[in-house]
Amino acid sequence: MDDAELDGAPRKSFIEAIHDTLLEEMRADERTVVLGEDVGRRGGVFRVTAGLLEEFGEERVIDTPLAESGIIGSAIGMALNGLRPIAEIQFLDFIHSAMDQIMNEAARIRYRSNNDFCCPLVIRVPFGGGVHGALYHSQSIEAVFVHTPGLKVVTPATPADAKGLLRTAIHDDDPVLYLEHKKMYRLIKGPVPEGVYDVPFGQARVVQEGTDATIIAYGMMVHEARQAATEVARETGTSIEVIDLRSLKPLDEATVVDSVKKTGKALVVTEANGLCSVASEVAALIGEEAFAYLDAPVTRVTAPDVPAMPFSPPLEHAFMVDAEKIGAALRRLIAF
Amino acid sequence: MDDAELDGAPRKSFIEAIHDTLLEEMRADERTVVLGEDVGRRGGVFRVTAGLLEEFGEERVIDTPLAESGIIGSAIGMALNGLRPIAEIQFLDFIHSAMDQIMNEAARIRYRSNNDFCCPLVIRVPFGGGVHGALYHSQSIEAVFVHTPGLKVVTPATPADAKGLLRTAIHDDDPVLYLEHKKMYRLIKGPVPEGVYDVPFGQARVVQEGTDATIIAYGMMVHEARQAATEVARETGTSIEVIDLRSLKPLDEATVVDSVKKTGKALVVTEANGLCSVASEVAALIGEEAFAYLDAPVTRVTAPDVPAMPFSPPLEHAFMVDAEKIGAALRRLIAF
Amino acid sequence: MATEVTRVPDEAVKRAFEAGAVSRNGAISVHMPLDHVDVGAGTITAAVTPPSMGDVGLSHATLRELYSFVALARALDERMWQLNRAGRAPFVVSGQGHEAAQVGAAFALDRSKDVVLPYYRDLALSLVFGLTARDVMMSALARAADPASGARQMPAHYGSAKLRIITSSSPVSTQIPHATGVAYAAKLRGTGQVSLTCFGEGGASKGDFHEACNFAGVHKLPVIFFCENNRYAISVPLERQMAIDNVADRAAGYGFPGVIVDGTDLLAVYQVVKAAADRARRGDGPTLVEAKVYRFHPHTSDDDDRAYRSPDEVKAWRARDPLALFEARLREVGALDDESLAEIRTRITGEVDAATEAAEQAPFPDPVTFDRHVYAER
Amino acid sequence: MATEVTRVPDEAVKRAFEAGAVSRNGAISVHMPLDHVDVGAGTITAAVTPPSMGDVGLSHATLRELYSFVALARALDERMWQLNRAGRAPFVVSGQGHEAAQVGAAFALDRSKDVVLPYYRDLALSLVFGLTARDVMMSALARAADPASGARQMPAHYGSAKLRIITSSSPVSTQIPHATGVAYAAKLRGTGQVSLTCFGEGGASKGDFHEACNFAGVHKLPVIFFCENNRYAISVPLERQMAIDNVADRAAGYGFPGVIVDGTDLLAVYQVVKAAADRARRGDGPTLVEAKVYRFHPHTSDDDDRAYRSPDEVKAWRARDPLALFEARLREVGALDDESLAEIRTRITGEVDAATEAAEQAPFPDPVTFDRHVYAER
Ligand SMILES: Cc1ncc(C[n+]2csc(CCOP(=O)(O)OP(=O)(O)O)c2C)c(N)n1
Ligand SMILES: Cc1ncc(C[n+]2csc(CCOP(=O)(O)OP(=O)(O)O)c2C)c(N)n1
Ligand SMILES: [Mg+2]
Ligand SMILES: [Mg+2]
Repeated sequence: MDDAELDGAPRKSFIEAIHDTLLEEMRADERTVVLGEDVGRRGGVFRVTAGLLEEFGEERVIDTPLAESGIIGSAIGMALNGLRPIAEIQFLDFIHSAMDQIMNEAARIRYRSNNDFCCPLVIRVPFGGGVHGALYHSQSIEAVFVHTPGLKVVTPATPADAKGLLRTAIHDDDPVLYLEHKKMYRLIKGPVPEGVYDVPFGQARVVQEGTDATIIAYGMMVHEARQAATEVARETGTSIEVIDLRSLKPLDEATVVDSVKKTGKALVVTEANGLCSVASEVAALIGEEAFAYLDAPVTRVTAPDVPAMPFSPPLEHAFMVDAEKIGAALRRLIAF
Repeated sequence: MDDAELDGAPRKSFIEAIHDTLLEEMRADERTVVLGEDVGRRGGVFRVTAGLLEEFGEERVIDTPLAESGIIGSAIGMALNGLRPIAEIQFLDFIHSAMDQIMNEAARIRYRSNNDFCCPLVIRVPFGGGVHGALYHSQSIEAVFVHTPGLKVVTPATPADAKGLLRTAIHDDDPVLYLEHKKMYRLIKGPVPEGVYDVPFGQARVVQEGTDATIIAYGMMVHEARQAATEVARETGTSIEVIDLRSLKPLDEATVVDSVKKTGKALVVTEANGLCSVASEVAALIGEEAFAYLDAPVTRVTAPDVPAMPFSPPLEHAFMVDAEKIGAALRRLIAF
Repeated sequence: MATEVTRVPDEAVKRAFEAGAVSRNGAISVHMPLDHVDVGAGTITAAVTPPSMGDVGLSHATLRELYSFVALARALDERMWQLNRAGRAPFVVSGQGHEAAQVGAAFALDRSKDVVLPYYRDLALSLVFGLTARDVMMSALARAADPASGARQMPAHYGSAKLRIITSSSPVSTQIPHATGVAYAAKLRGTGQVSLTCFGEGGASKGDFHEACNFAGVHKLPVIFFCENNRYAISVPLERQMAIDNVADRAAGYGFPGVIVDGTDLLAVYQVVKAAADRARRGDGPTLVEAKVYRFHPHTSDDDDRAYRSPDEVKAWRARDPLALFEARLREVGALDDESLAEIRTRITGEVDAATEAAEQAPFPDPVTFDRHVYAER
Repeated sequence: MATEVTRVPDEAVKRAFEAGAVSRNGAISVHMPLDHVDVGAGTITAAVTPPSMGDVGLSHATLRELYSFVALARALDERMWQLNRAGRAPFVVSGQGHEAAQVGAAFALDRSKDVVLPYYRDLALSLVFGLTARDVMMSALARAADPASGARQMPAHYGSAKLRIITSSSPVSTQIPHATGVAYAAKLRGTGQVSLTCFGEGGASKGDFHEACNFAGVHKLPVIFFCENNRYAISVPLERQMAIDNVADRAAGYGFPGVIVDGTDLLAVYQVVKAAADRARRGDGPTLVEAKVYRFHPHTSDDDDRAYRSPDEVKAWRARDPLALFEARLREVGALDDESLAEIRTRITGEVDAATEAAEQAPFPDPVTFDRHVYAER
């Protein structure tokens, strides 16, 4: 989707884009059902599913018991018997008890049955920090799902991508983890083209072009990276390329590698804990594929290896990756 | 522990070393309890806990109901009330339903309580492939635990380290995931010094010194790497350094980085799926810390992004990382 | 269930069946068919001894068909053990002792549309749903023609989209919530399907059992939770697995009936599951059926059961071999005689031999295919 | 529990308590104290109305102490809401409506050694175990002096090693298996401790509830599973959470008693939990106690309950405000009068004011400490 299509499109918040797309897709295909805790009467604790119960009724908009493994497990059963379930896990921090159903079941059903069965399942989950959510309402553990073959993992950073990626996810015949950064719900607004369109998986988005360094990010960090890039570019008279991965699995290796071949410097950003993270993977990839083009070490900006985030604002600020920390690393990288 | 100490020490199989250490530690500290499925009457499905029930009785050697989350959850409660539980999860493939208790509870108890509580818990788990275990008796998902702050993760590759690392784990006041490669149980034998000794966490072992390239591996892959190194070295007249990480979290960054600074070439090996794996982390680390010393791209040899392993021998062989595949990558790296 | 007990000398077995008859939270005893009984939440003990053929209403031909399934499952199981001992089959999971319960349950369903979600012991159940001896041997010998997985999974991981046998995995009890979801889809889509999922008493200790039963109860879904209680989870005995005698007693906590049935009595199981399926189709919701069975062999070919149970105990249970019991019954009612029996046996031996031969000739999967079908291929 | 019902006009409430009185799997009604009753597995409805002070055997001074805990919890809760509306407290979880159940339960334990594993509603329970108004305000305002976590966790995540209040987290029901393990350690070490863990009826849908209860039943552990059933899990009503009326009915599936008690009746809860604790200490094993309560406020300060329940319903339940009910009772028996009441109220207001002030003066955690205590520091 190029800027032309975006120009003049109506502006929506991130959450509106997701909500409206759910509404459209449920209207378009009666096999779709939404299930999760508080998705019906309450319309979701973030109100993403507001109004769906009223329009589609209790049978297609299911307020489930408080049981994450049961939610994903029964959603898998629904997918195996002709429905297109869209499950919500209320916070990524609470997905752990469903990992057996996600990793051992949903992700492996096609492979283990040698293509006799498949599992068209979308799992929507709010994730990410900076909202004073403390240890259990702030987590970013996407890496463990990227590590798991058979899954797809996407993280829109704009309302337009939120719509396009959700459509693609709902139409995909394999399980997709659709991660919604909760800080973006009302903070991020942008143009969202009318009518149906897909944003294909495995295609990163070049947020802005540049020649002196490449920042690779996803989710809320795309916005922090862009801010850092603007400030540092102004300061240092350089031009910074910013890439939004959008889809973590499959990963758009070509766009990342080509960009770094061009700029020679790479800064990989995630707000998640750093070890075995998406930043580790992208950094390793660049080191393997763009070795001869690197003018500086591939640098990672990640959360420290601390089981945060802490609740108290000063602690949260100390822990959280933001434009300031990205900027500092970017300055060092440019000066290298 | 240097070779001197090992020389003349009695030889034991990997499984004997683990079994004997459990026995000694349970004799030494009556706060220790062993719990898991089939650990008592059956002495474990691999016989690691054979004889413990007879010596320590049903109260300290607990055949639990079939419930992994319950096993880890109650083990945490035991640790919080004065015991030193050593829990067994029968296969790493079945640990998923306990991930909530491991990642959200055990790993976070000290941090979230600001050091008021701690969770001295050892979780022993057989892992790894090459035993015709198919999709659900072969997994290597250690990366998801390395990604989780608050945990420690170790993977002995020799009987001597099996003893020393298990002792350190049982005496540690934080939760430790102790991973036992099931293919090594009876295949790998070696000297095991008598008496008590610790192998500290966060210290890699230089298996053999070399000057032309460094292979970094852990678990069963250490033995495959060593074989590959020997063959390729003979062939090419080079000398290859082989490093056994032993402890994945904390990671011995210095030993890895210094070795690569010396050899200029790094091959990182894991039998796990590659994306966001320990190999990704180590490769990214080397790219960051040894950038100026690299004569070739840091190369990874990992399992492909396939939810295997498949059962049928030809499929398993095609999937599995082994000396042959490591050797091929090593030749390319040396020729670079 | 006195008449049962008199047929069984061993005390342990006697106690087991008495436990079935009187459940700690006040089980009541009723006679089949279940749907003549007002079944609220609570535990019912199905005592059908001796079975009244009138109630069952199956022709002699049908009874012979049922017998053939039990006998075929037994013959295949024995053949796999032979191949394993001969080093030709890498791994065996045995269902011997469970066959009557499985055949009775599967046969009570509508095989033209119902859905089963088996676990690794359910060879006999899968045969009734259309799996062939050839299919079984292909997977036992890890050949490409294994219909469940193309030899990607271990043997005994049954599955076939065409036969409505849902692909199964190794983690215990993960299939139980799938059964709930399958039933939810059936209800929403109005397909009239019933789903039935099987698991052991050990599997009933997993959280997934609880979460799946609860969700199914809330929505009164057409699902049958079928527990094959063989008193051991590998080596862990019943009294270390749970503090109650009957898994069925848990149904009351989910708002639907739990039924305890003698799993060595094929017709009793048939009637109980039939009643549960009718109930499900009527929209009255789930039923938890607990079949009391025993596993004659070690857990798998990797296990040694002498570590945790006595040869005498096994011997006592073998006296209740469901194959022998069913044969005796069919002779009683004149549905089987030496001649028809010989004929069935010859046919089955032929099938098993042919299947074994075919599998041993059949190719292994092509290594280059190992990374296919991780995702849909476009 | 007819006398209860007459005190309550609203139909919904009436039904709720009738449900308590007659449980679907055949609950029986008994009178306190429980340990005069032979308690096998099964459901018991504790009907103690009006409470016989003779049975309870508490002095007027003690009754006033109990009242003070309820009143202090209420006052702190209300103050936190005020601070929240004023933008001075970022987040509030309210226990209003649950206080009598919590105080009755906590007081029935031995506070010199027993262990509690609360959930986020358990302010009143934690106060009885020694948490102070000051502690509460420090965590409400995220100050360094928060004893539970040094302001690392959200408010209402109670914990204190010294007070034997086990550190709590946000994922629902993870504390239930911890309580089982704590009890296992108590039994093995012979400490004579009882553990009590709290959770909502929504929490009883999680697999961890099932796995923890089952394990505790198998080993007859000294643990009390205390369910505060307030009929909603955020917005999800009871009938979408489970197909039965009483969580207590599940106890039968684990081999221990389940007791249903009116959670607005402090003395009834006290007697039930006391009986359960005695039972646990006698070595007779776990008890599942279900207190029927109601949450007067939205789920948290981030919730809006008008989306899922009617003001009338809330109003009807407020007519059963446990604070008012307990005050009335104590006046009846002469344990409270205007004077003693005024004195208690003044003391409490003073405590809450002082605590608020202290917290507002207190420093936030030092940012440089954010990465400490991930592991033991050497
Ligand atoms: C989650 C999980 N934990 C452990 C295992 C290992 N395991 C396989 S079968 C089994 C025992 C199952 O017992 P039960 O449910 O009673 O079924 P049975 O084998 O007796 O028919 C165990 C522990 C597993 N497959 N999955
Ligand atoms: C595993 C998990 N899933 C979801 C949530 C979000 N959540 C917090 S409280 C709650 C409802 C709990 O209801 P209940 O157990 O009845 O306790 P109550 O709040 O009514 O006292 C939910 C869904 C959570 N904290 N943990
Ligand atoms: Mg069993
Ligand atoms: Mg509730």
